[in-house]
Amino acid sequence: GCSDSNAPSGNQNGSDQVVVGFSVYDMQYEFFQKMEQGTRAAATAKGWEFKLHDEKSDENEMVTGAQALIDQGVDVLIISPFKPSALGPIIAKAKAKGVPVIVDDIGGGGAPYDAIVISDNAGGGKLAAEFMAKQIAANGKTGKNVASITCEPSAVYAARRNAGFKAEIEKQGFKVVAELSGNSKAEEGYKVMKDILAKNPDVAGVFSCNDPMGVAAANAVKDAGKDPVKDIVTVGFNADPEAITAIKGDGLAATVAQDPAAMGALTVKLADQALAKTALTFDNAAEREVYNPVQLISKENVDTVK
Amino acid sequence: MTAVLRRLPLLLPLLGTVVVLAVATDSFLTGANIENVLVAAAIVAVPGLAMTFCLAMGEFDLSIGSTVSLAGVVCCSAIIAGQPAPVAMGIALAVGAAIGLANGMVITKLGVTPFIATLATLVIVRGLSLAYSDGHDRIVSSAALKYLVGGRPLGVPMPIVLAVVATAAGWWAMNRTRFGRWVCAIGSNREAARVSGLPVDRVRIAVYVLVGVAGAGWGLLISSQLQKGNGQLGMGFELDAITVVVIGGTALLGGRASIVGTVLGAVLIETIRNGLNLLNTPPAYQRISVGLLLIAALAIKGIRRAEARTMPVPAPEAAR
Amino acid sequence: MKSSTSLGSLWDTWGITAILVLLLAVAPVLTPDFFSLDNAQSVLRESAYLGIVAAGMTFAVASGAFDLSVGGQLALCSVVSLIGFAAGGTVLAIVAALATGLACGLLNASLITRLSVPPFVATLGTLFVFRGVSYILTQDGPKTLPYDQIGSPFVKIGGLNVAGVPVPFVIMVGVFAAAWLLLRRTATGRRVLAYGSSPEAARFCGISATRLRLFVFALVGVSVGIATLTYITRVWTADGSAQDGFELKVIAAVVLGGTSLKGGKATLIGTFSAVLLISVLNDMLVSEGVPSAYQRIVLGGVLIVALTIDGLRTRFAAPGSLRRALSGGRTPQPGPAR
Amino acid sequence: MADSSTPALLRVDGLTVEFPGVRALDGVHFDVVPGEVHALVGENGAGKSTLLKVLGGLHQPSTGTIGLAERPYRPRRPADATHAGIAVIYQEFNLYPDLTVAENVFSGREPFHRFHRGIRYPELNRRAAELFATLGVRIDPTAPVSSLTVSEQQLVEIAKALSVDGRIIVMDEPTAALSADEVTRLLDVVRRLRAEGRSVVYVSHRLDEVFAVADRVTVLRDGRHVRTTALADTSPDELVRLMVGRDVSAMFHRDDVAGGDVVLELDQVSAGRQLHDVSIVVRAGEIVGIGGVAGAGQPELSQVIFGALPLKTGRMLLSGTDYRPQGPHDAMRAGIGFLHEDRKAAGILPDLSVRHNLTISVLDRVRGLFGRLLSPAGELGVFDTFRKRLAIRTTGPDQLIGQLSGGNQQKVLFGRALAPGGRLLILNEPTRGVDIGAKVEIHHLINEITADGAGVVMISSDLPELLGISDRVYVLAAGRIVGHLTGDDRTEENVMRCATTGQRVFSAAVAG
Ligand SMILES: Nc1ncnc2c1ncn2[C@@H]1O[C@H](COP(=O)(O)OP(=O)(O)OP(=O)(O)O)[C@@H](O)[C@H]1O
Ligand SMILES: Nc1ncnc2c1ncn2[C@@H]1O[C@H](COP(=O)(O)OP(=O)(O)OP(=O)(O)O)[C@@H](O)[C@H]1O
Ligand SMILES: O[C@@H]1[C@@H](O)[C@H](O)OC[C@H]1O
Ligand SMILES: [Mg+2]
Ligand SMILES: [Mg+2]
Repeated sequence: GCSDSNAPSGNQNGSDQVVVGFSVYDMQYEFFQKMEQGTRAAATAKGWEFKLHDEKSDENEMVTGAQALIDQGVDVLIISPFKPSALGPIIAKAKAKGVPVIVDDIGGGGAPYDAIVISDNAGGGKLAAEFMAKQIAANGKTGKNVASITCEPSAVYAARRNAGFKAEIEKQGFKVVAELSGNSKAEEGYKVMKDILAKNPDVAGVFSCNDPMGVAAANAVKDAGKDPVKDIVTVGFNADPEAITAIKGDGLAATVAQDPAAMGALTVKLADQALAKTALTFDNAAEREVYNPVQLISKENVDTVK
Repeated sequence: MTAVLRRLPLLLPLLGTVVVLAVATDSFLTGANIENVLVAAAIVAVPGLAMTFCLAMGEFDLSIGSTVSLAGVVCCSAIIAGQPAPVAMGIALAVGAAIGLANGMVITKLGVTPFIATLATLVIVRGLSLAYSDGHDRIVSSAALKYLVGGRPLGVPMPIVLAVVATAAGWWAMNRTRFGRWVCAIGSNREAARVSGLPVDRVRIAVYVLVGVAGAGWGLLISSQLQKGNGQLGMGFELDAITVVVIGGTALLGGRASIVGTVLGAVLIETIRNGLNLLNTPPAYQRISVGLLLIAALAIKGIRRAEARTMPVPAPEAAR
Repeated sequence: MKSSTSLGSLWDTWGITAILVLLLAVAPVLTPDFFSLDNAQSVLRESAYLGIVAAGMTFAVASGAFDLSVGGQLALCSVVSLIGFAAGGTVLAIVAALATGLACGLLNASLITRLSVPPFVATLGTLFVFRGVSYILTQDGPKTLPYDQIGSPFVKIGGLNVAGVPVPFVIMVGVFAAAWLLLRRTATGRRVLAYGSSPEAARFCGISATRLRLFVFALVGVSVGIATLTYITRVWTADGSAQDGFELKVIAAVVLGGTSLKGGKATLIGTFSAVLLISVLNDMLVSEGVPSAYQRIVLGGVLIVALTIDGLRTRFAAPGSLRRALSGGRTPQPGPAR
Repeated sequence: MADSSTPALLRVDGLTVEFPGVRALDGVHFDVVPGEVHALVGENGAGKSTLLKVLGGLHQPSTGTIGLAERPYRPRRPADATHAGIAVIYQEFNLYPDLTVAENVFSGREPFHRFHRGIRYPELNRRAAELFATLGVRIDPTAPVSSLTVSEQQLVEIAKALSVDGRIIVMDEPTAALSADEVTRLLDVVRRLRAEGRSVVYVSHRLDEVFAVADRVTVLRDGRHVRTTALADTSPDELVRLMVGRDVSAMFHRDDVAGGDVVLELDQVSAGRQLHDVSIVVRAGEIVGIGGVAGAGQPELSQVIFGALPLKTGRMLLSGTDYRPQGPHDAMRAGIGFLHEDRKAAGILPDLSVRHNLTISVLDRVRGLFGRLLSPAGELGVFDTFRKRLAIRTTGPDQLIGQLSGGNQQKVLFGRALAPGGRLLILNEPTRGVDIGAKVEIHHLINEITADGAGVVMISSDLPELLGISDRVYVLAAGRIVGHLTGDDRTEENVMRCATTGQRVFSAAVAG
């Protein structure tokens, strides 16, 4: 963190126990439930007190709640921001009180956080494209048209996935004939896929930047009498349980796994270092980014990942 | 023809949209796509028809989107727990009816305004659905559930069959039965309905139960498509259901209802949405187009109404 | 003159306020640090933008309509204001927010009055349009107040206090005071109520529906413009998705406060208290660490309880009604129903 | 004919009804014997409607008992009254504007098919048509009620009550909105009901009707029972004295006046579907009556002047200059006041108080602080003036107008029309539903306005009133001016002759 404060040797709230505040994007999603578990487990392992705040997918709640954690005297703040670009006022307050801020996932929004743990979203998109091209070839299809279903336009992390996918798949000689938003929602993903199929019945693959839409798209493919592995290679992102189940049952070709629990643990490690004022090591020092690797999961390896 | 247009003013914008899309795309008028649009329209039309009764009565039900979610979670959980799919669907519909009953009782017996009562149920039922599913998907693989959207009796997709039956029944109930007339009577002048001795509270409760059941049915259709239930599904659906009714011509203040208008409203909305997807419209422009088309569809009606107003009827307009 | 204020009419204006006071009385018991300075400031700061728009929306609802586009307006005003800030600093940011709000309101008004589109559909349509335009303006990513501008007066609006009172709350109180004067002490306010009560009768009182609706929707737009100033300087960022579902929150606050959706009746004191009630409740639930699924259940329950008290009051307002209610009969609502 | 020695069918004893701040009924007793027409009279706000609402199950008394055919009768809801064979025509209409006439008439009692539950529409419409035939009127059973005139709406209410087949039919001012021949036919129906052995409770401010049709009369004053007597044993003057507590001077009489400058001129005006080539002039200081049978175009004529109905052809001049109002707001700014004939739908602002209902037309004149803000004191001033002048019975300025009795609402609306005090006043049915005392006062006020130099256009279905107060009368038939009567030509016969036969009678040149 910044060393402008003459912070006492102990911590903000006067007692010896370190208090960590964790502000989470939305506890209604399994992804973030796992992130919370990973963060909490690592923090309690260190003997820290853990305070949780749920942003409930609302930037106003995000700012209010994270600032409240700082007011309550946490020693360090970990945050997976609903809106990365709304980190500014939170970090301003944290700086004023000498509280280091570690960002988890989603993005940093250009504010001066201490570190950010981030999945390689663009890299994940690339993995998806590589797999798709390979699988299309393995299926013996010659079609060169593919489609992409995107999240809501404001989701920066999701845009990176799509960008990574698009760049790679085009490099492999495919054309993205449809690029439509399902606003991150399963219901809309299903409908959008139906429309894509009506216009381009010949698409060879479809990439979706989250799993609810990916699995929904796979369902739409099945409902059109086609196979989401063999006919239209359907790939999602996240490795949500429904995607894993679907892959096992040949209902989805692949997904890109992030490991939210590991990311959570990593943020605690960085928080600890920041509190101890040890220098942090970054994968991308300019953006103070620490990468958490992503992994492609398909039928081949689905049983080997936990 | 002009008489038909006057009674169903939405036909004109609908035809216009169809013509534009037929010219602008080469896939709009394919069989697969038309079926695609009609199925999507059928799926909103069914709850839209129930909502038509609610609006005709001069009231709203905002809780329907949450009912969609809870019904799906309940149905899928029941299937996972080993219930036969038809039983699970029955339970889900019963849950929908219970939500409707709760709405109806809170509104009629506790005197809470429908807007707040159903907004509260929206929040509560969403909470129940999330708490019950703990944010997890309830994934099923059920042929019987799938039949709701995938079945093809006589070659016709099941949602279309359901919508046709619901439209016929809705039209009959609204325009030819005492229940429908009482609904419009309540929407037209609630005080008069009370003074005339109509069973106002019973009718209102019945309408909320109807919407609850239809909301659950909507949830089953969505869960049938997705083969899962979860706490996130159906968010914002209340506005979708109300929108098809309102653009279909049912008065927001009640008293008048257009069952066929609701169906046309559903077809128009889904046609626009499908067309924008066929044209590969980026999401920002999709939003703008949907908004402008909504306004345009109703502006055409509005202009016609303004023309009609320059030839005034003898009696002063009723105060509404 | 004999004052004819009955318990019933007192409740109409002050009912939700009474519930708010009740909640504030138990708050410190449930949440020990509720009245800590930080927390109290946070509660007051947090809901100002909602309150300011709700003040404007009270006029729309009182006139018998509502504006579904306020969420889109807030997004657009915020985005344009941030663009203005980047281009010309604080003054331009403020002017941009207010002007955008006014323009949005005038657009709604002209769709409603010139094209005769019903307000519900017109504002639903512009909700999509405003959000869409906001997205287009933020195609390269959300607009943000740059961190290095932290010292600029504009950035400070959302975070400053005067005498310990957060500036957004001060603005909100000012807006409510002005709105109250407008509604209760000007001809225009009276016309709004008259029109909401009976558009046909109002027409024959010489009230022009066109001008009235123009005024009401422009007012909502301006209120969003003002709200933007407190909102954007608190969250520092905006794009097309800002405050998804805002419209329902605003209308809920207005109706919860006691303004009738049928038009003709309005209480700004009620709206004000309802906004704080929701904010206080949310704060208590959050600081108690109640999981969000259960927060919803509690929040919904409280909405019903608050309005049940109101519903029961109307039921018992008529003579003999208490007896009848106890025996299960129905009570006539006083006044002609429409 | 029944007399008071017959055992009562309905007996009301010690009935008290309270509203916040008022005791509307105070220990009232009242009885009805089989086969009688029992009139109920009293000033505006005396409690007549309240009594009827108790009988109909709309209000519950705080004390008192009601017996029906020797058994206790305690209606809790409207359906109880219907089941007991009591049908009520309320003073304020209870109609569904969006439903058809027949659907309104049989609301809640629609004949339906046992098997498929569908309403039997042919039967429904036929029965409605039959009911209108007994009333001697032609109203299309399939027309939406929103398209009806006020008097047609009143007839629908009457048909509704007749369709119940009750033992007791209760009518609250059924003739207030009817034209002369409709009244005649209604009175015939009342007599026929009596002949069938049914009882009728009849409320009216028109004593001629009461004497024409009733057997007994009960007078209420200030919520108390004053006297019940056979009509044969009383006189109109005595009834008035019992109602008002004093003598009321003779009906207003107006001397012929010579008008001043022309205020309003209509030149070949056509509007709506109803009004064709109408030319009239109104001079300062004049009361100009518009006569004709109901539906001849009177409301259209008044609305086109007030800018509420767009002009199709022709032109209008106001004090000699071209006048093209875009809406009533333009008309008001030009100094025209207006009273609508439909009190409930286009008159009262139901959610507003009496004070605010009164001042809505003069907001520009009740300003205080900075000349911008409304002044509560100024508004109270307006309220006080009109409350005193028109004897408006209200608990105070903040009472909701909907809580006033019908006649008192009418007084408020008259005050609202009068308040701006411009150069032209258009009055549709100004005394509809008001009691005798108030009627005289309203006539005085109209007289005063003209004395101050304003012109008045007056439309009234009460022909004696119209002729008694107007200086000149235009007669409309099918939307055209067919007569113009001045001086001694202003007779009921002349009006009826041109109104019904279309025969043209012009006693003076029309143009100014
Ligand atoms: N909605 C309306 N319908 C009819 N007339 C109106 C309406 N609004 C204003 N007016 C009239 O238009 C004129 C000018 O209006 P403006 O709003 O500028 O001033 P005002 O009415 O004096 O101000 P305010 O009503 O805000 O106190 C006034 O005569 C006013 O009575
Ligand atoms: N719902 C109500 N709330 C409060 N006061 C009421 C209500 N209804 C009637 N009143 C009051 O009760 C009194 C009697 O009213 P009612 O309507 O019975 O008079 P009425 O004799 O029918 O007069 P009118 O000839 O004007 O119709 C009036 O003072 C009136 O203001
Ligand atoms: O990967 C995450 C995704 O699953 C969730 O839905 O939104 C945030 C993302 O980081
Ligand atoms: Mg003004
Ligand atoms: Mg009366």
